[in-house]
Amino acid sequence: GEPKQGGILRMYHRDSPANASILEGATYSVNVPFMGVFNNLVIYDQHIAQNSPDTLRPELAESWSWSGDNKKLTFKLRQGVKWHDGKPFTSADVKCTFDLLMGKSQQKLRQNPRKAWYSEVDDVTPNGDFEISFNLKRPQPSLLAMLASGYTPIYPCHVSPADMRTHPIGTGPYKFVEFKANESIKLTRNPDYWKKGLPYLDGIEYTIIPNRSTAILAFVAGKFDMTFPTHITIPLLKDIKSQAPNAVCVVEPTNVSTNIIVNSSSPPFDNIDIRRAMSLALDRKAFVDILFEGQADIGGTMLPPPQGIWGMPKDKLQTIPGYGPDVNANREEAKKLMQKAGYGPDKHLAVKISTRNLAEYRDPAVILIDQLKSIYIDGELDVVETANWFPKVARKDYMLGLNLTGNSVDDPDQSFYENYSCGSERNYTNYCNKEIEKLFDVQSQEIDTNKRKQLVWDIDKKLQEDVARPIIFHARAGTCWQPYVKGITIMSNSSYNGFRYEDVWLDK
Amino acid sequence: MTKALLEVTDLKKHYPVRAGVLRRQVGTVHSVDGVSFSLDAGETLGLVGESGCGKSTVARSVLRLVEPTSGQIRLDGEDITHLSKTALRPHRRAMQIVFQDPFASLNPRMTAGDIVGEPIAVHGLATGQALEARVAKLFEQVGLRPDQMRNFPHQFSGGQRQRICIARALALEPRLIVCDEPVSALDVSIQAQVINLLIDLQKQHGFSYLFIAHDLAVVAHISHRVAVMYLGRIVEIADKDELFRNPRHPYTQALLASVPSANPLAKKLAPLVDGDVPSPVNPPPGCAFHTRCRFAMERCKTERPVLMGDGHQVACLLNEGTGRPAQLP
Amino acid sequence: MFAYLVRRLFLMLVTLFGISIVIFFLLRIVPGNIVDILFAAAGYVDPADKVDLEKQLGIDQPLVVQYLHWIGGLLHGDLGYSYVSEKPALQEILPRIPITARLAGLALLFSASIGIPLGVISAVKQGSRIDYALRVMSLSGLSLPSFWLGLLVLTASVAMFGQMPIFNPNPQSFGEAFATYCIPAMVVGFRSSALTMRITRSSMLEVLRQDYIRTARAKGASDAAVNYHHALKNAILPVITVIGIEAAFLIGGLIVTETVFNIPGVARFLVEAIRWRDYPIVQNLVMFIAVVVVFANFIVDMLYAVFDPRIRYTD
Amino acid sequence: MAAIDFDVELRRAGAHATGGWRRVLFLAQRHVLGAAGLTIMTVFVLTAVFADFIARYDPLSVDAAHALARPSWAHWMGTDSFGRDVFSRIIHGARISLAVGIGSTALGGTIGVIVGLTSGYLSGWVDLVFQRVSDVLQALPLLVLALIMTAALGPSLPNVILAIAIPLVPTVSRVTRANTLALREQPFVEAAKSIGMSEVRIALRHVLPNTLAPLIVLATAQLGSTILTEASLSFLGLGIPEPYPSWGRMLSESAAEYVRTAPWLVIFPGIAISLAVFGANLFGDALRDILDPRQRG
Amino acid sequence: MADTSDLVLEVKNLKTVFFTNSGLFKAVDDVSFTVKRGETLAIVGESGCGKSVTALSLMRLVPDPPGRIVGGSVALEGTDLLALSEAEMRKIRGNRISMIFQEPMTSLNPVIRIGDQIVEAVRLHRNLSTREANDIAVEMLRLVRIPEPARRAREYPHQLSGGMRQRAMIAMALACRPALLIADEPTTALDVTIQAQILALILDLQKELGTGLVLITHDLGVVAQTAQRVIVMYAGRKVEEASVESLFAAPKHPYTRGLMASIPAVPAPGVAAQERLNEIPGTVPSLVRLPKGCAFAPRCKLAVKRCEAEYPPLTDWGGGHLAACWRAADVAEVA
Ligand SMILES: Nc1ncnc2c1ncn2[C@@H]1O[C@H](COP(=O)(O)OP(=O)(O)OP(=O)(O)O)[C@@H](O)[C@H]1O
Ligand SMILES: Nc1ncnc2c1ncn2[C@@H]1O[C@H](COP(=O)(O)OP(=O)(O)OP(=O)(O)O)[C@@H](O)[C@H]1O
Ligand SMILES: [Mg+2]
Ligand SMILES: [Mg+2]
Repeated sequence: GEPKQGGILRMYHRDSPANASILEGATYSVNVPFMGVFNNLVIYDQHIAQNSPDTLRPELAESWSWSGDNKKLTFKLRQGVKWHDGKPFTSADVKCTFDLLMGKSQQKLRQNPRKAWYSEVDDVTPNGDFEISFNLKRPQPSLLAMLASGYTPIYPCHVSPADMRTHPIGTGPYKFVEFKANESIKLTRNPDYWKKGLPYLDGIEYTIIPNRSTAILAFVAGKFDMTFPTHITIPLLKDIKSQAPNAVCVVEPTNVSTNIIVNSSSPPFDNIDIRRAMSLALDRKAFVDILFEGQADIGGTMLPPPQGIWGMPKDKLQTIPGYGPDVNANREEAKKLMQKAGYGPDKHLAVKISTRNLAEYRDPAVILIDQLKSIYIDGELDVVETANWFPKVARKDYMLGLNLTGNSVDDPDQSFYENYSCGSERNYTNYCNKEIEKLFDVQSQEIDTNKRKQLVWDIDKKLQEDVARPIIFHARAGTCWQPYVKGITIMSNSSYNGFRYEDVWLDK
Repeated sequence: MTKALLEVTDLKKHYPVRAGVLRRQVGTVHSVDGVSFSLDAGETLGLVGESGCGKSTVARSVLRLVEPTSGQIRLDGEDITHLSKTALRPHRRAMQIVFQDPFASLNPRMTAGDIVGEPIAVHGLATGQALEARVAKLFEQVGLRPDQMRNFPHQFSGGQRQRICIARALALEPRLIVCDEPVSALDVSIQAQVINLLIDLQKQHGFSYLFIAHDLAVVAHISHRVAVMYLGRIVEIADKDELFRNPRHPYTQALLASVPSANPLAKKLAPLVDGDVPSPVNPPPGCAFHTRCRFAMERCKTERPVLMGDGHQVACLLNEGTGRPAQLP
Repeated sequence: MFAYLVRRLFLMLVTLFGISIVIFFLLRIVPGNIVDILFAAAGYVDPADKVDLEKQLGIDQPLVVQYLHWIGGLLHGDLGYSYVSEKPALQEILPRIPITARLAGLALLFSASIGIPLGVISAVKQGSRIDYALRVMSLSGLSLPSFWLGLLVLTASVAMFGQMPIFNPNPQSFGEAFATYCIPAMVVGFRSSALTMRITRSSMLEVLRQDYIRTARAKGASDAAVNYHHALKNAILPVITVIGIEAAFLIGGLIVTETVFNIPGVARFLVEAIRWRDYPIVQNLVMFIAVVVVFANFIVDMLYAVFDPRIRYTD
Repeated sequence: MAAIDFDVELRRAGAHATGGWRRVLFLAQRHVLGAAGLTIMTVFVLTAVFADFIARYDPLSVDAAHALARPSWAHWMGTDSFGRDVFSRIIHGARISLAVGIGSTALGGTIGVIVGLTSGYLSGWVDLVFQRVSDVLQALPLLVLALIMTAALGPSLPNVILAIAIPLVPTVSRVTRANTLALREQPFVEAAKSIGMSEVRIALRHVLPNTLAPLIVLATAQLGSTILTEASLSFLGLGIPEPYPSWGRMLSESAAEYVRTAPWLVIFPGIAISLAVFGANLFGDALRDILDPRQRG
Repeated sequence: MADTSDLVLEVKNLKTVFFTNSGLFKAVDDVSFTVKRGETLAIVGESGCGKSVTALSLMRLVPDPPGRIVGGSVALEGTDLLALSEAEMRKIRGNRISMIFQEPMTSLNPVIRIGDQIVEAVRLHRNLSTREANDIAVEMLRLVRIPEPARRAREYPHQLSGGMRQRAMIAMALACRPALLIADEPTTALDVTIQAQILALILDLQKELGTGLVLITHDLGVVAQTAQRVIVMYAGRKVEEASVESLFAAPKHPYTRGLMASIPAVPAPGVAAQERLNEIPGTVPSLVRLPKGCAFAPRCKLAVKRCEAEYPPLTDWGGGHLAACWRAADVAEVA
């Protein structure tokens, strides 16, 4: 029916975000509640599940255009937009935002996790109040993908980054009211929103409930209109369905891959044979069956199709060692490799598998250990507190690590450069292959999407064959809402987008 | 005159009473407040007095189980008041103690044999078979069967337990045994057994007893000399016969009069004193007994009498100089 | 009495001082700090940023300096700023206190009002069926993990009423207020009522053996008078101590219960703060808990004096 | 006056129960609950010791094909989401719980006894310092302290044991100290002094053995509470980590996800924990009654 | 026992046992005695011979379990106490029959004011206002010669010395002017000088109120100075009963005789002290494994075969001097 005005959308939040500043955040815990406070220059269409170059929509920018050499991207900005504190929005704000992100401004973000996204951007120059250009070092068509991410809101120039952490000001449909750590987050309708008539809701309230069972019980009991997005595991989904049969639930990939980081700089995994054997021994289907009751995807680095845009097609995928359907054959081969390396039924290889102390990490690790048993590897789980995990990984103080890699946009540039380029901070394994690195640049500059796909598939395949960072699976998760909640779309290839909620309404 | 085995001179033991923020001392328990006496070899000195007058404190101080505040304790002429723990160890063999409560005096988790053998083992006097034999002999000496060595204290009766205590005290062949009310907790029929045992042992070994009791009759029976204590001081000390025949201190007299006679025809109970024993924290000035004394004079409230006399010593102003007993009206 | 109070206060300060040292240094030997955690979320560590941030938060300074800074601030009522929310720590802690206090108070009340009478009954009827039943009941209470009990209550209430007693900061009706505080308080109190009952029982049994109970009977006093007037008056003393100690234990129990019932009190906040290594919050919160516990002990001692005339804190 | 059956009364009082076994049997009859507790504890200990023989599956072995199987003949208590046999996990979990319970109680107890004995025996400033330290430890609720400790040490079996043990120290040391102070005044200790025994020897030979009874009672009670503490820590994400089949984690994790869909995952670990704690407490209670002579009727 | 109307208490064949895990304790075995108005009856015997249990049986306060009165009758002013219901008995306790216990330190409730404890005793049996009862309490405290009774009434037991507490106990016991007062070792825990004061006080009050008194003690000296008649108990049985004079002049039971001989005497002027005391060999037998015959036989110098086989009946040896001994006639000769 026709959207109705009014009502407060009540959701629970899975945990208390560190602060309210999306630019500094690196988890969708910040992203979800505060995306509605802001606007981007461009954004993926919030009602199309798959984020793709075809679904880019203007937002604070009215339009954009590339220069002939594809090295300059110019945006025409919307006029008459006001910040929540009443100040007008201009190109200066955009410049400020990107200077901040590129680390060029006086004021600094406390953390700047996505600085690398703009490594090809030379500078950002305003032309008058309502036009702005990004000058690139080389063509990078996927820059738009980054700009359209939920992680790229435009910040006001006149509010300091520190204030943005505690009281964010944006141009978006909802105004920030309060954020009580561990308790609640409240947003209220922005009556002066530049999109006339929006938003429909009077506000959004998040109650922070870290204990999953309590949260879900509360949803079932009708205390909430919606669960935290992509927070419901597959087993729990059944539970919700059985208790609240009317609830609408969707399951989508989160574009988070579960992978193994291998410390190839010290024994035993400096031996490529053992690395190969390990990747051959993986029974990916078993992981998916156990953890997702079959509802997760097997793929390479890029999220597999159809939800993923860049993932390898199935037939190509199966040509990669270890991805073949015959697990036993793979394991036989793996055993041979192990024997070659000097291990066998009488001489097992003892391995420590480190991972974070969170169920999403621990559970696959438990299965991994079980599977490695079949190729003479005795795994022992080493559970690490969150605070110590990255320092430990950075010190290379591990043999195998079970890791989750979240891709904030479904784009190879983000994924490849971040995780596989030599010297990248997030390339935990220090995998470094100069030839592949050249290919990264080639695909990045390719304008033609189809050609680029071919390039990406080849790269992806090569990465898997190198056992750079064996991907086990791409997770999926569920989101549920009460039937009267309308206008929600869960993105199918990104869990960092789709929370603007400006045209969500309650049919009550 | 032979040198005394034990000589106690002006022994004082004060316990601080602390209070206040800094646990400053605000008062003193004058548990023992200047006690002097001597004890010859083979002699028994009885010590009587009411509860809390400091008898046990004297006993413990003599054995250096508590550190005296001041004064001197000489054993065989040697001053042991300030000896270090190690220096004291050889002297420990010379003096032993038997306590009142035969139940609490024995470690419930050790066998009787172990208890009696422990002193011997500690001083390394014997081990193994030899130790066993010595313990068996001690058992026989105190009238216990050697086969009872393997029993635990709770398997013995009160009198038997006290015998174990005595055997333990004898183990080191001491010359002085301090008996702190050794029979108070026992039944009369058993009490007689223990007293007889103590007397017999003294005859055999010739050691000295410092014998503490609150029962005058018992003290009278076993002692050669008797000292009467009141609130931390000795008020009268004399040969037994002299003391009982001729008590001079009003307190001694009251004490004697309070003992009910086992003769129904003798005089009926006639308490000679009123009221309770004052607290040793703030003992009355002057003569500590003046608050209950029927003969109290004005002087008694301020002047503190000292032990005077030859042989029969009394600390009472009434007696001063006269050498005569306090007069009953 | 006054001197005693001053002395007690002095000892309490010594204890609190000790706690401040323990908690301060314990926290610092915990590997990883807020900076690590912030970067962990980002999935990488930029060493330069890290140094900057550490400097900004002052955790690059020598520990002693940090400690003195903290204590100095504490004495001026300045608890510092939360690393996470960047708000004044006081502002974060203060509003949560009444919630936990109410919960703890109700739990104690529940525990005492159930535990003491049942304990008395069980002692008086020692060896009877009622005694056995009560003892088994109380022991089962002690054997249930409290989060499990909490979840059961929640699950059952959703299953039975389609409703759940989740925390409501502004209860509108009595029913809501009841659900908000009483149900969680009962879950916490259930366990401690079992403890209270046990201690009441054994304390009563002890007292019932005393000579003065026989004296009371010899006077011709009735069973009720003997049990409640003569015995309970004496038996209540150890019970008070245990309830006092329970007050400290309650905070432990509340951590779990606040988590299960999603109550934004200090106990759960503490866990979160520990997880985030939010030193200013953890330190100050632990100090606050310690102050409460130390004071609870103090109150218990005072109550002792009220109930037991033999105890007069005169020294 | 009603006729009194002397035999029945005497039997009730346990007069026939002389000598070892009959006495034990009598005590078991007299303290039915305690006997039940002891039985539970014994079963629990035997289970832990012989876990390898009792368990029918490898508790860590994952089996995708049989995930979340209902209790059946093949899997008596069903399987968990990994297809691991719950029965085998519970059997092996007894080892963990026992390790946590006995480990932390023994560790905390030993340290507590040493501290309490030293403190009570030496008095003076040593005592003062120990007293203040235990004040400090006692002012922090057990769970809070354990929480910070596990956070500090990281979640591993030894660390969890240590984290639970440390908060026990003040309780044990207080009890020991109080007993020591009382025993020091006992004539048998004075007698030991008077024969020239060294203080250390007195402490070990005369004082310590006589403080053991209350400590044993305390320990049995603590045993239960340590198991519960571990469960709570697990619930808060700081308990014994995978792959050890800790009851606490089995319960707390499945309680979140499977209460309704796979209740056996919740029921059996829950029963295991409660039963173990219950048994320890029952036994501890009876032990106290038996060891405390004043309780004897 | 001519004038039965004068009898306050008549105990017949009282039997009290304890069922314990080491067996059946016949704590009181077939004990009979009477107490007349104003008379003092002393019960003596060594520890564990059943004195306190006898007293508690009279009050019907034997702890059950493990204790039980299994036979006999206790008639107080003609009423059989053992036949009364518990509620009826409560009306009598503290009213017609009162008891003072051995331990003044622990027998008063530490958390209730002295005055209030007496008030309670009064108000349980007399319909009085608190105020009136209060006055009586203060009056009683004055009667037992506690200085400043009004102030002391407002104090707690710990604020009083041992002697004063025992006085307060006496005041409480006598508050309702009972017909019978049982004093179970009322002075054992006190110093000799205080003991003398308390005993004198009890006797004074007894005379004043005409109360019958059962005085339990192990001190023969106390018996000699206070009682008119004496019962000697050994291992739960009455072994001898006589007037004080008769008993001390010529005990008929070897146990009594041994007891007297084993007590050291304060040396009187001119009397030479004996070197050794006469001791009774052996120990008191356990109440569980009592021999079939005379319980004293194993320790008795006079024991003959018959003593071990047959329990001697209580026999009157003239002038109401009862003794349970086969060889009572020979006792005088031996020692
Ligand atoms: N350790 C101590 N600290 C403080 N005061 C003490 C200590 N030991 C004894 N006193 C006090 O010293 C006084 C004398 O005590 P002591 O035990 O020597 O008396 P006693 O004559 O043996 O009494 P009793 O006949 O009751 O055994 C008492 O008032 C007692 O309270
Ligand atoms: N509660 C009880 N349980 C078991 N046996 C008891 C109990 N009370 C008394 N007895 C037994 O009854 C016997 C008589 O005890 P009672 O207290 O009457 O002795 P007593 O003559 O008063 O001794 P004392 O002089 O020590 O007070 C004792 O041998 C004791 O073992
Ligand atoms: Mg003494
Ligand atoms: Mg008695």
